Amino acid sequence: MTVPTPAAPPSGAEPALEVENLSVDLNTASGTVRAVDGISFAVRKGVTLALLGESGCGKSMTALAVAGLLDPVAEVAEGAVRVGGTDVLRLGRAERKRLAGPVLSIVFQDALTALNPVQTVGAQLGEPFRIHQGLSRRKAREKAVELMRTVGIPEPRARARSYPHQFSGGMRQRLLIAMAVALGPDVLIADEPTTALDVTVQAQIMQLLADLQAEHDMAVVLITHDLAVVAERADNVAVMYAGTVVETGPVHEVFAAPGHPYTRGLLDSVPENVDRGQRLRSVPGSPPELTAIPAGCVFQARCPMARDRCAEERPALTPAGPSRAAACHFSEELASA
Amino acid sequence: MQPPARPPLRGGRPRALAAAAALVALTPISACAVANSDDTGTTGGGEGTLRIVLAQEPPTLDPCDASLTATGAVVRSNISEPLIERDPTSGELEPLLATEWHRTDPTTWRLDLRSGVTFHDGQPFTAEDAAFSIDRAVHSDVACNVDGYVFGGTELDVQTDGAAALTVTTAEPDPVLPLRLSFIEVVPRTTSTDAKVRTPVGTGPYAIDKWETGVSIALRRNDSYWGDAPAYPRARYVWRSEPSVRAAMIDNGEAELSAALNPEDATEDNSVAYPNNETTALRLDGTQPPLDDIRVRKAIGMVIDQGAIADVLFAGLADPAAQLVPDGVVGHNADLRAAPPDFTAARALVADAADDGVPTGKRISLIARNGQFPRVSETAEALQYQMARLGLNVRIQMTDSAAHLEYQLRPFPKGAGPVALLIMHGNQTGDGAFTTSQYLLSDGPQSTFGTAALDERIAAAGALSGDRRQDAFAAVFAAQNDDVAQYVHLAHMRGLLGRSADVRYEPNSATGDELRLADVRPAHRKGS
Amino acid sequence: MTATPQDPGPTAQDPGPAPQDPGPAPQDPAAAPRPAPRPARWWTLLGGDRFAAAAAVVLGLVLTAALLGPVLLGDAAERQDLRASLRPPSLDHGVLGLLGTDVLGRSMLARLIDAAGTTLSVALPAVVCSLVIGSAIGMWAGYHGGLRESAAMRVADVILSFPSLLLAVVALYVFTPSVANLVLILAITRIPVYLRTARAEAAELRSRLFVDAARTFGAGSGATIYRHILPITLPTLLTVATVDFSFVMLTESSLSFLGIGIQPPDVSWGLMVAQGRQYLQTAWWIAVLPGVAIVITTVSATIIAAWARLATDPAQRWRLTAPRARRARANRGETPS
Amino acid sequence: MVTFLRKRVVSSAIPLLFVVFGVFCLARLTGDPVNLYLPLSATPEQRAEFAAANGLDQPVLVQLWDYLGQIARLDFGESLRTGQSAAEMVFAAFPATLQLAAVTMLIAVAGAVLIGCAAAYRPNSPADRVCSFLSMTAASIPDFWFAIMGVLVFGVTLGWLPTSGVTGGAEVWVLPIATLLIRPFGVLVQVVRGAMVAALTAPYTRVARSKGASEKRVVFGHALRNAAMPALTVAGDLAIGLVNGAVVVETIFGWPGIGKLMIDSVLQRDFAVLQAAVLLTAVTIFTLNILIDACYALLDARVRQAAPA
Repeated sequence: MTVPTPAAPPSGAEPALEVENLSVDLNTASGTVRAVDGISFAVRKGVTLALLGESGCGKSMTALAVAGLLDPVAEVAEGAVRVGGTDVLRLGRAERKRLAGPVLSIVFQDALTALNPVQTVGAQLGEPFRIHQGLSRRKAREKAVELMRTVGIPEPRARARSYPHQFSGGMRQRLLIAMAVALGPDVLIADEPTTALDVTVQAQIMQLLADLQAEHDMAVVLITHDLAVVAERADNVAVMYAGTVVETGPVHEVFAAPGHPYTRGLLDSVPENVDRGQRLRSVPGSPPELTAIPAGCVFQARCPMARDRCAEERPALTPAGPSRAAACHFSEELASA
Repeated sequence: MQPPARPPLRGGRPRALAAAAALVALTPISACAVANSDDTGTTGGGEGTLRIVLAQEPPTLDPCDASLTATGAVVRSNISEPLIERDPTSGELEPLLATEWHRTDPTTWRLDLRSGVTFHDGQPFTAEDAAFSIDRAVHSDVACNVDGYVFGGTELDVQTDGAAALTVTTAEPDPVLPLRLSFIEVVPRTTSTDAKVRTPVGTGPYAIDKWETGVSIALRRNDSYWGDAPAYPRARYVWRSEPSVRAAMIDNGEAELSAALNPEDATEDNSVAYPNNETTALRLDGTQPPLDDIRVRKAIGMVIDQGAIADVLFAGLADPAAQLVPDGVVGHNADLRAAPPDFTAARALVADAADDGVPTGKRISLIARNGQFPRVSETAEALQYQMARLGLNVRIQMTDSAAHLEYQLRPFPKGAGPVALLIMHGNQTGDGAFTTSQYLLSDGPQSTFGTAALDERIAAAGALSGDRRQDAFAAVFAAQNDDVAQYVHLAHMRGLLGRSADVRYEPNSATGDELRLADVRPAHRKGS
Repeated sequence: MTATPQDPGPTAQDPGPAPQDPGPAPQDPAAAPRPAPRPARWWTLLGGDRFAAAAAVVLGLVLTAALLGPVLLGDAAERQDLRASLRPPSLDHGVLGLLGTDVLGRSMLARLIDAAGTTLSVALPAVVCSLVIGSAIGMWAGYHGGLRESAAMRVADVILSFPSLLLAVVALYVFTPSVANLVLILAITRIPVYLRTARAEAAELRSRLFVDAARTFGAGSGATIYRHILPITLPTLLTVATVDFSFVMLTESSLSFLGIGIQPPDVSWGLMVAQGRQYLQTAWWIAVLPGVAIVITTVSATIIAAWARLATDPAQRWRLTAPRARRARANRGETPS
Repeated sequence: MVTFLRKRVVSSAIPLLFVVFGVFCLARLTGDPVNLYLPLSATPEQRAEFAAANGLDQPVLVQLWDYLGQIARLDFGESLRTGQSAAEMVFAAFPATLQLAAVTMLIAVAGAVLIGCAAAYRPNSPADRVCSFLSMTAASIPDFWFAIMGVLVFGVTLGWLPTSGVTGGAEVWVLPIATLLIRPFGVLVQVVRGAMVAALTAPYTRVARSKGASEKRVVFGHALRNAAMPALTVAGDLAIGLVNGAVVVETIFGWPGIGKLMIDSVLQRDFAVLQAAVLLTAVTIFTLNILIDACYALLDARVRQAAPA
């Protein structure tokens, strides 16, 4: 497993994106529940942070909260999201929109529905230029063609007049990425960018992201459930469970010696980490309903190591070493096991 | 109603094409002007215009169709005039374009005509025009409605006698020929005998100014009219089929006069009631069991509560009836009165009939026409309910005019089963002969059955005149009730004429058929 | 390395709050391998939406009235009393006089209940017939395309071009007037609506992959339509049907206005409005009460249909939660279980 | 596009023949006009003569054949009722209906787009609830009831508007259009709202926002165009309904349109006029459908590339 070394850039002291104690509430029929509960992380330019977790753990909601794209039923309850030092949650709508694209950008999964079916891809790719640079339709189109060439779409000039449904899945994902990096943002959030693609295409897309990251010196937040992608493409990882971050740290350290039983469980469920002939283990049970988060540790119901203390006291995310942290009362015990 | 010569309107195709082209060209840009609309102000009247709202647009304005209600309301005595007119109140015949008439021998009548009368187009009125008008109505290919209506199969021969006199000869002696002639409107001899005319010329106090199809008919005063000049220089007819809208137009000052209002919408300010000579009745088909049993027919007559129907359903604008003609028509029998309902006796009659094997449970169709008179369907429901109380199986069937006519006229539809038809009869002529020959003769066009005895009495009465005629027809009506009972009479109706406070006009029994604009005067405070 | 077993399959939908919906009903299907924690409790959702709950109650009442009315009322709806004509609503004349009487002295309350049955027995079969026939032809046409599609569409055009009132006159004056004939006419005239909707949806689905897949596996066209096209088209068709429900009632009423609708002594709400229109100034209750009955029934049906569409669509279900938006926030982890 | 249009026009010919055939036969099913046009006391001979003069004594198939021949010569016959050319009567009445329908649809579509978008922007907010409730109510009010109430309230009680008629300025349009508008408007608001809610929560809308697009751009540039398809379908059906069904409004307000002409000719068994009226509305409806399909193709490339039906 090759892990890219997190090369701290010169301006590295200041993180490009810093999320602090972010909580998101969801309003449901049976009351308000907390979907994201006080999570924190930071990414510097040129660095990739993976948000790893099962579906429903709040990682996509975190991404939407950071990008300011939450649906009306969800709202940020507390916390700060600092992009280049500015807390975007305190900004007005218009100011925030000015940042969307040139500073902070997001790539969604399922590129078929993420592209507008009734507009040509040229128009959609040119839109950021029209919005933020006030370019004419024609000039925006030129820029779009350029972008398409950058992300490796053959015959970009002709295909700019095509519609999304006329592209393959991989090509559509390329278009989506092209749109996101059009204005060279400082921070790029990639929300499951390869979920809907087959494996060979996945690799191409991840490579494209890496190339673009290098080119634009972007901070990338990679949201995924795929341990392999994390291992290959991310510098740091934040493992999320039931709306909280349970462990953070450099990927190679965390994967080598997980400090949280949940991380451990995830790693054990991957075939390559299991000896031949041994049964594949998965984490037993399912995550708690958000309406029924227990008082103590969120993972206690599925934890092989759960004890009385876990039911009473929620473990805080405590540093374990210079760059790592885990939210488990017994993380040291786990590390030594 | 085309003459046999098939293509009478040879401009049809090019005009249609032009219309199509115009339509295509105009539609997108003309969204602010309705086709056919004119620009005579918001209410379409203007100073000195009398505005009348009818229930429907007249299908034609040809004077020979004046017996159609909507046509007559516009044409009769306004645009064209007959030789003789019948005073609706007294029932007497009055001179109009004919000044005098008398019988020269049993089959010949001679009429002296008024001189100094001109048509709207300036032609003088002569005996030739009068002869032409009679001939056109009775003999031409125009299929005049009045022909069958008053003349039936009567043979007529019309001769002019100089410019100012006319003789009419009939094959059989006809004591009421002048009355028949009062239905013929006089038109100039230049009028088409092939087709109906759209904008007729007459001698009346008003002439047609403009007929905008679907929108309105405008009349202007005929300044060379031979009689008294009418008060209003212009008149304008529009039509709305919804009675509440007609009432609203009077209330809102959009019209001065309106045809038939509903009692619910009528107030003292917007309407006036008048006897309209119409009588409602239920005609029982005496050829089909169980209605072929007179006990069943009489039982129905006994159970129907005419008083309650007249008071409640007709809102008091009707009197319970016991015969087909109202007071004022020759033959009206003042002794016949609607009896209060007698449920027990009626029930006994039906039980009696049932005991004799009459299939009283057989389904009877109670057929009425939508729009026949206000609250017609409620009336049908009331009749159905009251008949059902006798144990009869009655089902209501509401129809439109065409379907209703199928049941009303011979030959009757086959296989319809026993039918109780709700009819409304209006005797416009004032003579019982018209009613009896249509409704009571065994083979009368609108009669399902009869008796030989009654047929003889009707024939005998028709040849009489004066008081004897009155008594004979009165006896006929009494006999129908006692011996035939084809009809269960409901009520003599009164109409409601919409009338704004701005005009003075007293409706009479003929108002429904002819609305004389010349009789309408502004009220003391000048109309707005 | 591949994905962990709990993760969404390649067709996973929108990463927004939808799949993370913590509502009490079953979770999104992406998490299907997990055992559903609780049975579907639609009544809970219904209870959570006050409007939908009220609508359900109204519809329940109408249905009960239609079914039980004739039994409970006896001949109360037919009983005439000309002396009791046009009594306004009052408490003085017992239950039956509660809503006043019509011109024949019949109880308005009894007639409204009686009319509910007729109204529904016209509207429901008409809607169902046109829905079934129109959708079947439409999906068949859209699925096959080509000549069959063109032919079906032209048939729809022909039906649309026929004035329904001509059909109504024919049915009334030529055949015996009956509820069945009226249903037939209304059904025929509404078929094109479903035909066109179903065709459009089927034509779009035809091109989608999974139908192709089904086809290559040798499934017959009927089976493919039933299994793959119908489930996706149905929600739209049902929504159209609800809107049509009111349309059919109103058309029936308009036909009564023109004298060619339901014939007395049968009574429907539409006929009552049509007959009552002449009393608007003197006896408002005759036209207004049945009009209100039409309005609240159709509005309730529309609300329920909209609700059902959301409640059965996992990606949309969270929307049902919105009206409770600003509830007191639950503290972290202390939401009652 | 040109081939598409040509194909559609050609493929409409046979269905139009079916319409002619169907109306012809249905009309004759409604019974004999003879009684209506002759006085009650007309003799059987007179009736037979009238029937022969109007070709009504022939077998229906012969009549149909003659009629088809007439149509081929663009001769639509004469009205039994008025003696006028049927084509002339129909063409005189049609613009009134078309104008009414066009203005109504314009207002309905424009209003529904504005209100539907506004309601969909904050789904389930109090404002949205109110909009939805009012639009549903509007869609279920019987039109004649609304018309008569309008006449009584605005015409009589308040005196603001003329009760009916077509003569006058803009004010005569208000009540007929309001009556005609109420249902299409209610339905369209719901449809636009539903489609917009779906479009505004679609991923591509989120993508547009992530590009920093203004809300105006998101709503009108991205979502509305997607929502236009279902709205267009429904608007097309409603427009067809208006062309075919302005009967009630025309009857109440005395509007000289084709709906009134049609019901009158049905009730008067005026076959030539009925046939001409139905044929003209059928042609209009076919044209409308072709236009709607063309709009689809303009709006959505997927439709454009699929073989046009």
